[in-house]
Amino acid sequence: MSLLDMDERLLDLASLIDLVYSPIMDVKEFPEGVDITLVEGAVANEDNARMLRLVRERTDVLVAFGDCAVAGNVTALRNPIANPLPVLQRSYGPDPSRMPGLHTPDAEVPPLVTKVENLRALVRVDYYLPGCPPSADLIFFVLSELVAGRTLNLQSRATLG
Amino acid sequence: MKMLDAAMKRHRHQPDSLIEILHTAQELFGYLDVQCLKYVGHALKVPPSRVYGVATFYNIFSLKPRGAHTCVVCLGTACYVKGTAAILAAIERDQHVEVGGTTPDGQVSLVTARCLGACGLAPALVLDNEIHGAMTPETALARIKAWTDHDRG
Amino acid sequence: MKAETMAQTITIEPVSRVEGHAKITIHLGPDGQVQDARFHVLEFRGFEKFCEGRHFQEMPAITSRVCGICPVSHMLASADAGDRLLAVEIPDTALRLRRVVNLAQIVQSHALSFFYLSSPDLLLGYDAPPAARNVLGLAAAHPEIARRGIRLRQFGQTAIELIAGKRIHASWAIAGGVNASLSAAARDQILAALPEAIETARLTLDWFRASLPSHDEEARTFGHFPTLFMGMVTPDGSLESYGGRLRIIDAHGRLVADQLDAAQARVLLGERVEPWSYLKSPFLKALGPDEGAYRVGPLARLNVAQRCGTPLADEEFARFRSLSAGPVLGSFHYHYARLIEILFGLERIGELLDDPSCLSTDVLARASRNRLRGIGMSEAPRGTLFHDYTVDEDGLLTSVDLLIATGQNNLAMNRAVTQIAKAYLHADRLDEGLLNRVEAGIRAFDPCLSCSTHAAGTMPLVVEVHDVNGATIGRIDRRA
Amino acid sequence: MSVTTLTINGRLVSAAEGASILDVAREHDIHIPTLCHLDGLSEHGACRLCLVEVAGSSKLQAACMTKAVEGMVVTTDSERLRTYRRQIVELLLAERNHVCSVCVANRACELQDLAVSMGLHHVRYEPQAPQLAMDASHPRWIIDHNRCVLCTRCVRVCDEIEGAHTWDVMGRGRQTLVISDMNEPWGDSASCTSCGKCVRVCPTGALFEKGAVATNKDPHFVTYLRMAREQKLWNR
Amino acid sequence: MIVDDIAAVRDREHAARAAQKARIAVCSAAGCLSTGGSAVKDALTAAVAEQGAGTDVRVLGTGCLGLCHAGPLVRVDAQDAAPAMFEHVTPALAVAIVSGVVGGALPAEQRCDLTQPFFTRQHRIVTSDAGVVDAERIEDYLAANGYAALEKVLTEMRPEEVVREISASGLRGRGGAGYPTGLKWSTVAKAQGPGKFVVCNADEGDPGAFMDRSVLEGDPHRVLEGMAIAAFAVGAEQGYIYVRGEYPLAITRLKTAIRQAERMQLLGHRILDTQFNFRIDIRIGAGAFVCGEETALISSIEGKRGTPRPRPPFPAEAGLWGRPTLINNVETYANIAPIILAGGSRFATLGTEHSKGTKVFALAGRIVNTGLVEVPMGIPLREIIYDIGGGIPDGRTFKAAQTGGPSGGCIPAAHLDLPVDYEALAGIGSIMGSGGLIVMDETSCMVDVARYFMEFCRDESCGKCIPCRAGTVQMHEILLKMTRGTADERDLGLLEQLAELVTRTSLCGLGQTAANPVMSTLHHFREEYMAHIRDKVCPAGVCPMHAEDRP
Repeated sequence: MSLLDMDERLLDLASLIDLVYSPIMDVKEFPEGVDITLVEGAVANEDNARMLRLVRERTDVLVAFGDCAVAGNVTALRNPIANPLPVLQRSYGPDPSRMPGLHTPDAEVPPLVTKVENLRALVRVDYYLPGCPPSADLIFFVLSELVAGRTLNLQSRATLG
Repeated sequence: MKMLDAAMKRHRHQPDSLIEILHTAQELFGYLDVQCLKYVGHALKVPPSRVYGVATFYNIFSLKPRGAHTCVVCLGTACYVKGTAAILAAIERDQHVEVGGTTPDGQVSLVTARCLGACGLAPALVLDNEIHGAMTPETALARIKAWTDHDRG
Repeated sequence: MKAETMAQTITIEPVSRVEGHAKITIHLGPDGQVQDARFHVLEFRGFEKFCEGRHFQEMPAITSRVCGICPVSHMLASADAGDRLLAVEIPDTALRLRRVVNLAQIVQSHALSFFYLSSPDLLLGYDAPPAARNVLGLAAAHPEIARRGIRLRQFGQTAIELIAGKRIHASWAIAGGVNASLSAAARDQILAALPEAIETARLTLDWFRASLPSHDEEARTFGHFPTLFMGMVTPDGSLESYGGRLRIIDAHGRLVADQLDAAQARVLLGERVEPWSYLKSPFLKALGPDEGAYRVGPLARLNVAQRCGTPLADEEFARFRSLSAGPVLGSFHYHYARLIEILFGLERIGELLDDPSCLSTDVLARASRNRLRGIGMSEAPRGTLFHDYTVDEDGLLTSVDLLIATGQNNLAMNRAVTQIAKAYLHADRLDEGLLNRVEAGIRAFDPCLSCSTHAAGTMPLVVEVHDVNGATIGRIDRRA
Repeated sequence: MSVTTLTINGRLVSAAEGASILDVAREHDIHIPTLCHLDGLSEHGACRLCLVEVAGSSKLQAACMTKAVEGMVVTTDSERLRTYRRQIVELLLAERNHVCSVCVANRACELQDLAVSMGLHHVRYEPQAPQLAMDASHPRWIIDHNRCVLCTRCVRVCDEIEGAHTWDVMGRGRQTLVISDMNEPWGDSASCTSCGKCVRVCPTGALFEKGAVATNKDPHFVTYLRMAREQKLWNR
Repeated sequence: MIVDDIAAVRDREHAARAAQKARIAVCSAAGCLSTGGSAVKDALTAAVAEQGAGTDVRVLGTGCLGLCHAGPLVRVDAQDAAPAMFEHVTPALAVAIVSGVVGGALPAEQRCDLTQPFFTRQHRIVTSDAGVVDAERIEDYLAANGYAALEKVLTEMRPEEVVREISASGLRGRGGAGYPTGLKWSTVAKAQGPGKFVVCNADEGDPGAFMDRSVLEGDPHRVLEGMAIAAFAVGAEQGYIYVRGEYPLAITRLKTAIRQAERMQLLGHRILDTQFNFRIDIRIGAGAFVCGEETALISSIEGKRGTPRPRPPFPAEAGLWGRPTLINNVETYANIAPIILAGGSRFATLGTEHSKGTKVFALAGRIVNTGLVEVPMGIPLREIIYDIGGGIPDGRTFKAAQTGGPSGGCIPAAHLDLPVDYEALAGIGSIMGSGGLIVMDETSCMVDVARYFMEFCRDESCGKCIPCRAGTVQMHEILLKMTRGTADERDLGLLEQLAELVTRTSLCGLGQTAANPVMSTLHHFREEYMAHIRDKVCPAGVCPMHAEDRP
């Protein structure tokens, strides 16, 4: 959503690109043959992992977008607790049968992974765009460069946090 | 404490004798508790944080009381090549104790050594200060059982 | 995917044009009729656990990372809880600035919800091609509206940035006040941008009001049912977003409780857990999960308030309240209420900043921890947000409870999807546009699912860019 | 005082006798990254960021601890050194829970600055995510081990400038931890004088003041203190 | 005591020996003691007393007899017969041996073949007293010409001459790095100022190495004498032996030996009635491998955390308490007396061009004759393993020999004919190290071995410098992933980069060499790594490889 902070530049960019999959649009399946994908967030549950692998398979340039995707960040703050069970118990009470997030045969929500991972841990990442969130200027720069087909050189433009 | 004082006196309360004094204290009391460390630090004029830093740097010093029996598993290369890891795992499983810990009943403390220098006897254990060579998971467990059966029975 | 005998389940995943990751399952009976529908929230982070052991004064910074949409609301609720742990009255200017920032946040978030996420349905139609049914499609069809919407959101974001500081906004509000006062230049810049924003809000309201008759059906079916409502008011019952008290009314407009502080409200609320969703469902404990279901957010706030308290918004408020004899029950009117709140927020920001005291540098009260429990709250764009902290003597958290706006609408959202599904869907009638209506019903609540499950990221919602002719139309449903 | 001449990065520079390579480089505006070094404290030589190449030596030398010698040829910046320095910062970021976005020292942190200056956008190593506690028992300050880089500036300033020796380190290897007294709560420390020097010299958000969320670190007062003490400038 | 008194002690001892019918030596090193050696010794002593042979037969506890796996070992030296050795001796056999000595016919069973290559191919300098000298009697040591070298140095030589003699011998440090001993001595000797120190590094830390322990337990006076000569040569009056806390027997015997030597004025004030004073104190290590690194060892002797300091300044210039300090290891000191007595040039005839003398190795692992051997430098590895070591047991094949402990490397079969000296080992990515030599067969996985050593270094890192503290953690993490089948080729690249980082940027020797086992196995056994990474298979069948599909 920090993408939207580009404000009106979003409209300028829209003329150059074809947005095919996004939380702000209604295409439900990730298409094939995508040129550039910005992936935000860390891998916290098994759906995330599946989706990430699919995206990687169908994308030419994959950009880890934001600190969670780049480094785990706040999402990974639960990692020192090692096992998600106590985290779930804290929120949902002690009874596992009443608890979402576990490996049950008919789980309606994706089970949590033991350790939250950044994207790199699972797939090859082409570019890293850190920041919590990355600044709109930076996003615009990155997208402009990538759309123009240039190799990204972020140097000291970006940092974690 | 008297013997500890004597040891410190022998070293003329030199701050550099700290490690020697800690050895003595551990021999006397079995482990180093915070009170004892404070006492030594005060006597040798070494700041408390430094005493604690030294005591926790070295593997031999224990800040927790040990169990009635101690089992040292050698993790030296020769022992490792000959399967000491399996022995360690068997003891951990069987006695419900982790390395560095003591069984809940306070009977057995499990520790590891980086090499006992008894490589000719690999894999080797030290059970209550006695080296046992050419061990297998079964013989190791049997020896530990012998302690506990004897003491608990 | 489950294969039930004869019965079918329809899954909509991901629910799009909402903040966060969710799915909807619709269960059809053997006769092809909708039996039940569920709204599943698929993200979970565990803030409540891993914040244990942290110091309460870090919480505004940490919890503002709960959500990318309403970080300010978390920061302010957290700072409010911190104020209570310190047991201080924060300086007037600090409260004033916190209010301005929270209103700016409401403006930007509401603009996001309305223009970026929901207006494609309203302007392009529920049955428009999915690939074009988004803000970029909107920009193509109605460039002026899209641009105005974007600039309206930009106003809110810029105001936040000017007051709370760019990027480090997370550490601006702290227990005891705020850590930076407002410069005259920043104030002038915000005030200068106000007229255009107000103009946009009014134009949008005019257009929306005029289009209302065409949305009559949605107003009746998109979650139209009786519930309780909860929202923040001033002592005299006007609309308030921060530093006020809570009021709860029933579906007939009768007061259930009034002028509650956060702690008093907190004890009234229970939470239900469902293994099929990460989102818990709060309800009014005394009435149970059915009778005690309540709604929060713009609709609820306008229902509990007697007036907005600013001239233009009050004019619109009167029109809004005339929709119904009692409280407005149709969840579709969240959209209407949202637009009114934008107008109110802009007007109120003007009033708050016009007072010279907003530039005072007395913005922080210093104290050490004086209590062991502190419950703070703010009105987030989506509704009331509680932060409930318990600390040890050193101020380290022993318990953290975040009661989030979206969660408080969970029971209502589940009821709404069932109502919409029953109204529109049948085994023989399952086209994309109809399913989109189910999602649109959820969108009216503007749920923030990252928030609701204390999530920070939004994997795997991806934005991507495609080359020419790449317009792939995805499947919208999966049947098992 | 005699003068030494040496070459740094191809530039002929002069140095006071006994000066370290780091001193000389800084005097001539040649940047060498550092972390454990702090003017006014003894050298620790542990962060290895200031390693430089010295012609004729196969080993890299720590600029902070190596004296400038007549005729020495020093290279402070090379592809190899940049790679090593980058790796070291990556190792630090992976070692503990350095979550910049929620850190009190975000944008006021020497570790973060190092990462930025190196163009470091991500860490390739496995985050260790150790479970470490915070100690908030002191009335004014907090120590959060999650953000500690073990530079021991706090230990040294406490010992060498304040003379209290409240801090030291315990354990070893990855278990190393900064402690006060006998690993007791800071607030209970009998030796701590509550002077706050440790908080000011800490390069990250590991030591910070309660409530002051955006930490303003100011490690440079140490030089002044030391100079003032040596030259007895207290009552100027 | 003066020189004449010492001579008198020697004479008495020689006379007593001449009158004895036989001497029975029981190996009293920790290895044999652990398999019942002390019971055997008691049985021998009791049997001798019982059979009334108290003056004819002497039972002595002696240094390591070498063949550790066959212990307890008993050696019989009779006046009129060739030496005999018995293996796996029980108290019952001990009685039979005494009867045999008295009766003139030794038991035939459990005899060790003393003509086997294990014994004949060795060249004993450092371990020459094993089987001859009772570790707890200074008189025995004196009778074996002990302290004669010290006597020679104090009475006939000037310090510079001693240093020159050591330089001429070509002796290099036996602790691992192989720094020329003579050069080190001359640096300390030249260093200005009073209060120099001589330190013996007896913190034998490499897993798989127990040469120094055997020397300390079996021949402590040899080490003390070497230190005293060094102290004379460099001008020191105080010495420290820093000995592992894990070696209680060595500590006891050292304490006894120091007391005995002091009583005979061979240590302490006015040694042998000359102007030379030299005291030795024991410092007991407390379980930190890094203290084998000399600057860490210095910190530890000073009573501090055993963290290393950057060098320069080197300890030879500024060591203990900032004073010039000579640090050598046990085996190096044990070589000193023989060099002085034989002359440096004579010593230099043994070995190869740059590696002189002998080296003691501890053979362990998958090898028939596990134990202690001393061989001339330059002997081919094959000879050590197959001839002296007896080859690989259980019909398996040789895979690798690990030398140098956690700082060393693994030598593959292709290099079996390598002459063992400092340069040759370094040339193939290993090091001489302190002398641990662990043989592995096809049941060992080289990735797992690399992981094992990395775990060791990670746990033993002092934590001071970042590359070692955190780099070893990450290298171990990657190796662990490999052994679990979850690593990919990016991990291999990271591992190699980290190996370079840790090697090049670590503060001390521990870190600088920590990556050696990884680099050496990667060099010689790369295909085994690839099997783990690409095929998710452990060819040796050691690694768990349950590559659970990661989330």
